[in-house]
Amino acid sequence: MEIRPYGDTLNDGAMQLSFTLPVAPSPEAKEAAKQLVQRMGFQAASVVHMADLGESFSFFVVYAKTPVSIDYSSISVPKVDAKHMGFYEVNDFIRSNVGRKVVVVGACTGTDAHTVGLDAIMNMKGYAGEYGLERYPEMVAYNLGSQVPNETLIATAIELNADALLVSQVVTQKDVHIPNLTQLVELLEAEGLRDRLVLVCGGPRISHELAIELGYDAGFGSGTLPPHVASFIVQELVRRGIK
Amino acid sequence: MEIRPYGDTLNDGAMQLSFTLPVAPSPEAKEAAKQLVQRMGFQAASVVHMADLGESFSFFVVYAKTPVSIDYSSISVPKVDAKHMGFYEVNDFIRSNVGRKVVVVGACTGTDAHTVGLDAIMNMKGYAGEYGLERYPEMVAYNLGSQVPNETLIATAIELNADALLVSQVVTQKDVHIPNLTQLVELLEAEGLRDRLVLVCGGPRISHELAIELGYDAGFGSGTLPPHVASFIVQELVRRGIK
Amino acid sequence: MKKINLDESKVAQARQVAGGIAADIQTFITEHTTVSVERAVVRLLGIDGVDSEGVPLPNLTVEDIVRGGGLSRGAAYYIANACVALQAAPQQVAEQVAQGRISLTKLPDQGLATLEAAETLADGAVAWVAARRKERDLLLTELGEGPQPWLYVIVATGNIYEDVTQARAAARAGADIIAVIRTTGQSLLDYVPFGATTEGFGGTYATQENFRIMRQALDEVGTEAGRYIRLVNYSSGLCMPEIAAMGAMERLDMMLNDALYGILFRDINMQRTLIDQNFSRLINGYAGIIINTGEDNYLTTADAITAAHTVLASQFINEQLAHLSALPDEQIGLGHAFEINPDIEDGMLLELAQAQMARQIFPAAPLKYMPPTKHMTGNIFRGHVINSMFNLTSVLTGQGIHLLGMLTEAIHTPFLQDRFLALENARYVMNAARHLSEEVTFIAGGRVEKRANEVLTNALELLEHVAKIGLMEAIEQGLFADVKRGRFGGKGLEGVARKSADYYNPFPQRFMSRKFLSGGNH
Amino acid sequence: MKKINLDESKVAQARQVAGGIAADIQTFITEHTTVSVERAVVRLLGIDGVDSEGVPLPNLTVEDIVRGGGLSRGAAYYIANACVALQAAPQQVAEQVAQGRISLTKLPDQGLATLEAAETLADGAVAWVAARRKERDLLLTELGEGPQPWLYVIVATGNIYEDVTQARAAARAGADIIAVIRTTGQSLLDYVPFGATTEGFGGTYATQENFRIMRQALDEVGTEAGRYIRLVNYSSGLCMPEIAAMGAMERLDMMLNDALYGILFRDINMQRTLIDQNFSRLINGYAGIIINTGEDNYLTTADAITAAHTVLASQFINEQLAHLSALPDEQIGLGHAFEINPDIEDGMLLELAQAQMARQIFPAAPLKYMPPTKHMTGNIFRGHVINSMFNLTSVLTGQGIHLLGMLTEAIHTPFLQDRFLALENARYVMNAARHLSEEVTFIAGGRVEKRANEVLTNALELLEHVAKIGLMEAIEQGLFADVKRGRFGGKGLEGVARKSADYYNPFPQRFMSRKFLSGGNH
Ligand code: B12
Ligand code: B12
Ligand SMILES: Cc1ncc(COP(=O)(O)O)c(C=O)c1O
Ligand SMILES: Cc1ncc(COP(=O)(O)O)c(C=O)c1O
Repeated sequence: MEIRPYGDTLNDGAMQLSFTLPVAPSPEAKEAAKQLVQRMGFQAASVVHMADLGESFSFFVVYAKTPVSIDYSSISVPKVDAKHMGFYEVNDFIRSNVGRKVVVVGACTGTDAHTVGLDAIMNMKGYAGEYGLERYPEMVAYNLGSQVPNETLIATAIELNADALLVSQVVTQKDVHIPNLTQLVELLEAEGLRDRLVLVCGGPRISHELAIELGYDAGFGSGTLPPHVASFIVQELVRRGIK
Repeated sequence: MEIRPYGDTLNDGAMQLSFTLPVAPSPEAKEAAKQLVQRMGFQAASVVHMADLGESFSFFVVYAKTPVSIDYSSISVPKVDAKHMGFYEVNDFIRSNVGRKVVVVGACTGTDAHTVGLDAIMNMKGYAGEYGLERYPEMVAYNLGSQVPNETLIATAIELNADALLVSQVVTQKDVHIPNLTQLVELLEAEGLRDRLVLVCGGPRISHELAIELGYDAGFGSGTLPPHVASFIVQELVRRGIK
Repeated sequence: MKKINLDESKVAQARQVAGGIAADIQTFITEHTTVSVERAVVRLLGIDGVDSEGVPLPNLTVEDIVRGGGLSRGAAYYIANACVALQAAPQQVAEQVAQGRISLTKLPDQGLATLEAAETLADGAVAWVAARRKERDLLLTELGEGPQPWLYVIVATGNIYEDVTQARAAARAGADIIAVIRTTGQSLLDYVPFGATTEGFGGTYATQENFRIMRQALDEVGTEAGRYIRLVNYSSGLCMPEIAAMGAMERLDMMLNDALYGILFRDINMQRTLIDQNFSRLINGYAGIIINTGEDNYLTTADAITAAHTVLASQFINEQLAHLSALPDEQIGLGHAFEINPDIEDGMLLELAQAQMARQIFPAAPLKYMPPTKHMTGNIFRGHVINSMFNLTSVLTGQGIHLLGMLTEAIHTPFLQDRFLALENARYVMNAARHLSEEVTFIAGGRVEKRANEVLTNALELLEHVAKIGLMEAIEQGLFADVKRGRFGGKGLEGVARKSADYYNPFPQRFMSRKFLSGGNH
Repeated sequence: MKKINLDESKVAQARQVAGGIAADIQTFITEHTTVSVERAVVRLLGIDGVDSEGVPLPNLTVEDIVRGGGLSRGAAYYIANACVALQAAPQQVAEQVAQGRISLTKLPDQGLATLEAAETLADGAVAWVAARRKERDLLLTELGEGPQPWLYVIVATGNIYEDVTQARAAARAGADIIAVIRTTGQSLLDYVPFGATTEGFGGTYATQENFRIMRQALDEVGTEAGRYIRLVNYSSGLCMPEIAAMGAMERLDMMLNDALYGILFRDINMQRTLIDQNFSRLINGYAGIIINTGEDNYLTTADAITAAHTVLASQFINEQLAHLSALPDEQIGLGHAFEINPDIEDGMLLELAQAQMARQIFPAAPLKYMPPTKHMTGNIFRGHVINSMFNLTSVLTGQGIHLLGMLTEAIHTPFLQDRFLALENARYVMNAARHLSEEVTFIAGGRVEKRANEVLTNALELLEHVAKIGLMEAIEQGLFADVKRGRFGGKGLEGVARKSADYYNPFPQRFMSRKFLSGGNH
């Protein structure tokens, strides 16, 4: 099924764009905005607004139509491969399949100080009506808080005999999170710990796909709730035969 | 000079897009939005928002970077070729170069009933502090108002011995203005009147370029003021040697 | 609850003066009928469809009567007479007229039987309209409705099926009211197109079939959403009364319907429109349809600050004329608009003054508040913010019917996403400020109060002037919207006729007396 | 002018209790100094620059004193002593320390000459700061300034030159205040980087050279725009007092500067921060710099409705501590924020209540109002509308410093166009509602008034509890922002020292007495 953007008629391809060009506003600037959009392959480009941003910059709002379409049936999205379980189910699952408490260590690593997301997953009080991992009777959850160096996280994981590591990364400007997340995997591999741990990362700009690419077992984005994460961890542990 | 959109770093190519796809929201829909944008040639596409529009439609906001740039020095925009004159100058110009009153007939043609734009150019009271053509002592201006058939406009032009016709077109949905504007030119040519008249069109979606393409002498878009139009008409008359 | 102190004596005086203006013109109205009024009668009596050339049977029928010199007697007599004479239903009669097989004015008079037939047919029609009205009441009780201000959006794709998709999506996103905008120019057609249509510019043809299709879609989505969704169209233009009749039969809920709009903005002859509005409002009133008047339009051509009083003056006139058509206040959706130049310092104070003033002067009317349009530009982001201030003003001053502003107002008729964003904007603002109107008052003697009283004073002055010279003369002089229209100019004058002594129309009396409706007004 | 009736006795009581809390902690503060306080002293005395390894000379100098066991005596004595001993300027002294050629604590005491030198150097420094302050006053008189709420935007590209472009553009688009956001993590550096920098994440390094570059750019654009443009940075983190000193010398106009923020949100040791804030505020106060406190941060981790009283309680404490540093009310930009979940019915009523309450309780303070951030999502359109309600609330309740919300808050640090759209949003709303605050009052006993008094009551209770156990204990118990911090935990405790009897710092007394400033407090 080929699909294309929709304005008010099926497949009309209508889209809204806005952007800034590093030139002062003028008829030429407006024309440049139009031609640029046409060069991108858009048709019927209409520059509906040009504003002076000062310092020789102009802002444009453009409506245009794209001839590009995509085969919707061909889209497949890698998804976290775990049955969703609730609070009680997860704890029962641990009791019957692991037989001991699961140890989870979480941190906002590197220079990241955004703890609210990780807290939402880990804290007692939980998030959006769901208890956090600290509340799970069959889990022991340690939240190391913000700005934790990867080295400290690993040392703590060893010390606490962790089953799973939860890493939060919120600041992604200039892709700062990528080297930081990569370094953790490298350090774990160097220490020979990678296979003994379920390694999970999360944050508003983290997708499962990206996580896999970087060598994590799963990635969780916006809207994640604690049981999503708990379900994955315990099933992954059992899948790997970790006892 | 190659230029490219600017987010917060020169040439970063950052752009904002929003559009609707005819599928219900889902991880696949979000991925489709991303891939679609990538297929258009964008890089680093980030789908920052997906909303359920109902009836199996989803709305997306995307930020992405374009690798496309454009040579700004190569841009040239056809412009109305007339020295800009003010109210007094135009009237003096007519006195010294035409020697009689210039007759202008204006109308919103076809089914268009948007008179405000044409009124802004023609009415006594004028617009944005500039008198309209009716106020020019050396012009005789007739405003036929709204929904005037092309045939009526031509008949009136003949009757009044018009020098210039002003046509306003505001409704452009499904390009209704194009056949209507084209038909006027064809009718004028058929009557052998085209060369005897300065033919001008205007409206918020009219550009000078489009006007030329459709066989008009000039086109005026948003922000036009009466003296812009008056300046053009009188200079064009003189250029053509119409007395 | 009164947020500003208005000079109540001036309010009363203005209402009284407007009452005089309306009464004066009503004398003229009662003496006349029009082709469109008679086509509406014919439609109510059950005639619909088109001939092989696509000409509507109501037109063919009434044209036949006109040709026979019978317009001044009214169509009801001729249709009923033919029914008796031919022992046929009205639709069959019309078909025979269409085929040129009969001429209505040439059939022999059937005496008392004709009258009886007419009354029976009329009762049937009125009972049907009453039934549809009851159906609405029932659905309203069953499904409930959103809180006021009701969120009103338009669909305007030109294609009724695409409109349905967009309307259903809008209802799911929180719309309370869907208006199907008419195609450019329909108001100047002296007939109503027929059937489901998929071709329109900037709007979709108003046809009875399109009404049906949309009504069904909205009932469905309303049931799913648990909220009755109101449907709007235009009882306006040359076919004002006919569309009222169609809407009454198809359970539309609102109609754009103004006593002066067609005259001023569509150059329809003033006699024609004034006569038409009266019968159309009789129908709307009986059908429980809320009318929306078009005072917002004054502010698209004139300045919203200097012309504010023309809006108020026109509202008073519309109100009084509506009363003369037995429209209760609850069905008089008087229009006004948020159209002050957004660059003006303290513009919001003036908007609040004008909106609150309207609210207090017409306490029972479901005021129709129109969004910024004139000052909207291609800057969709700024436009979206201006709309948020409009949304706030509306909920803060307790407006009834709230037409949503679109961020793309200056660009195109709304995309699906534009309408969604508009609804999201209004839902957020109105929910977050839901009871703000109960919390806030304006200080006595302040700018807001002064402005409201200034507008009121100017409106009263204008009304007094209009009363002196009469409404028609006032329009000839261009006192409204800066537009001058001659008494004998404009479109549609040829369709006006003076009623003869034997003029007969079984409907007005039934509508006025609220026949078949339990308990009178609603 | 009082829009809501607040229980004034509770306000007075809360202020008194907070005064007690502040006085209590002040005893502790006065007995201590820190490395950062001493580095600030060293900077004021004229030491700047870095050694061949890039280590700042102020750090090398103070470390030398620490190593020599002299911290408790204060750096001023040692620097002045070295100047006399070596017949050199402070900078030369520092260079010699950096080269390892001298050790400050090992130089022989120069007796009265040292003290004289110190006083002369201090007078020079203070006179320079006074001159910069006068320069500001002059520019303000010459250029004028925008009306309050002042529009405050951030630049955060990481590159000071790119920041300059963005700041200049913002000023042209209506910004009154530019804040250069610091790079992620700078607050935890126990030194201030040096020179012009082009590499930062989510912000740009605060360096004295960067201050200079931006100050010059803003003076230029301000002159062109005919409006003084204020410059903001962060006197916060481990280098709080040093940055205050740098800002005073480079004519910054505002500083983020909170007594508790570093403790709660950056896990800086509480003793360190409490001591540091005092000296930094002495500097800011003298330099005419408006501080911005960080109570908005409480609402990013806690709920804006249930935690509203913690904001107010903290404001009272910040105010009282600021008074103890001789900061006049006009320079105390107490922070708060518009962070209520936008989905909550009547959320605007609560926001208005909280904003108006703050306005009335701190009438002379240029309140710093922070925009919605937590509930912003990738839906830029809705976000833009939420920001418009924030803008309205601000102008309606007379806020002083208005940090603009960005439609892309949840996505990235602002693009040039995002900032422009934010300014456009605020300019429209605030202009259109410029004097609305003079028109509107809230009804007595209404939801708004009740809410304000509820928050006040809860804040008073919290303050009373804090007063009972002491501020440090309260922080240990996690009474603010749900964060528990130990008295001996966190970063920077090693930099704290008890003053000895011979502790010497020539600045506090000069700052308190407003030496060289005509007419005392501004
Ligand atoms: C609150 C906030 C702060 C607070 C943080 C307080 C705290 N203790 O966390 C304060 C004020 C301290 C702050 C500071 C800064 N911030 Co900030 N902040 C935000 C803000 C407003 C909200 C973030 C938030 O709490 N979201 C709510 C939570 C629940 O959502 P979430 O994080 O997405 O978490 C969910 C999922 O992602 C997932 N998840 C998250 N982590 C994890 C981990 C695991 C293992 C799993 C399974 C799931 C998971 O589950 C969560 C629940 O569903 C955002 C803007 C926004 N509206 O998003 C900016 C934002 C994130 N901040 C930003 C920046 C730049 C900063 C600073 C660097 C600015 C500066 N130079 O000073 C500083 C420095 C902080 C630092 N060193 O990291 C930028 C980041 C830009 C980018 N994309 O890189 C943002 C987007 C704002 C902006 N537009 O500039 N910030
Ligand atoms: C006011 C208005 C109306 C009023 C018109 C009143 C009147 N007497 O003019 C009313 C309410 C009647 C109306 C009705 C309709 N409107 Co209307 N209307 C507008 C609105 C809000 C403002 C237009 C305006 O007055 N602009 C101000 C003037 C000064 O600007 P301007 O026209 O651009 O004129 C300037 C220049 O363009 C130029 N210019 C213009 N004409 C000429 C001619 C010459 C010769 C020259 C030299 C220069 C020139 O100079 C002028 C001064 O600078 C716009 C939305 C918007 N904000 O733009 C919609 C808009 C134009 N309308 C629209 C539509 C669809 C309609 C209807 C068709 C809807 C319907 N189905 O009923 C109807 C039917 C009208 C018809 N038959 O044409 C659409 C058009 C969409 C499109 N692109 O096709 C718009 C964009 C709204 C929308 N988003 O849907 N409308
Ligand atoms: C009262 C009224 N009728 C009708 C219309 C629609 O215009 P038209 O008559 O061209 O369909 C409007 C438009 O705003 C209106 O206000
Ligand atoms: C008082 C205060 N200081 C500093 C900051 C900035 O954080 P950092 O200390 O990480 O630079 C903030 C941020 O909101 C703040 O409110």
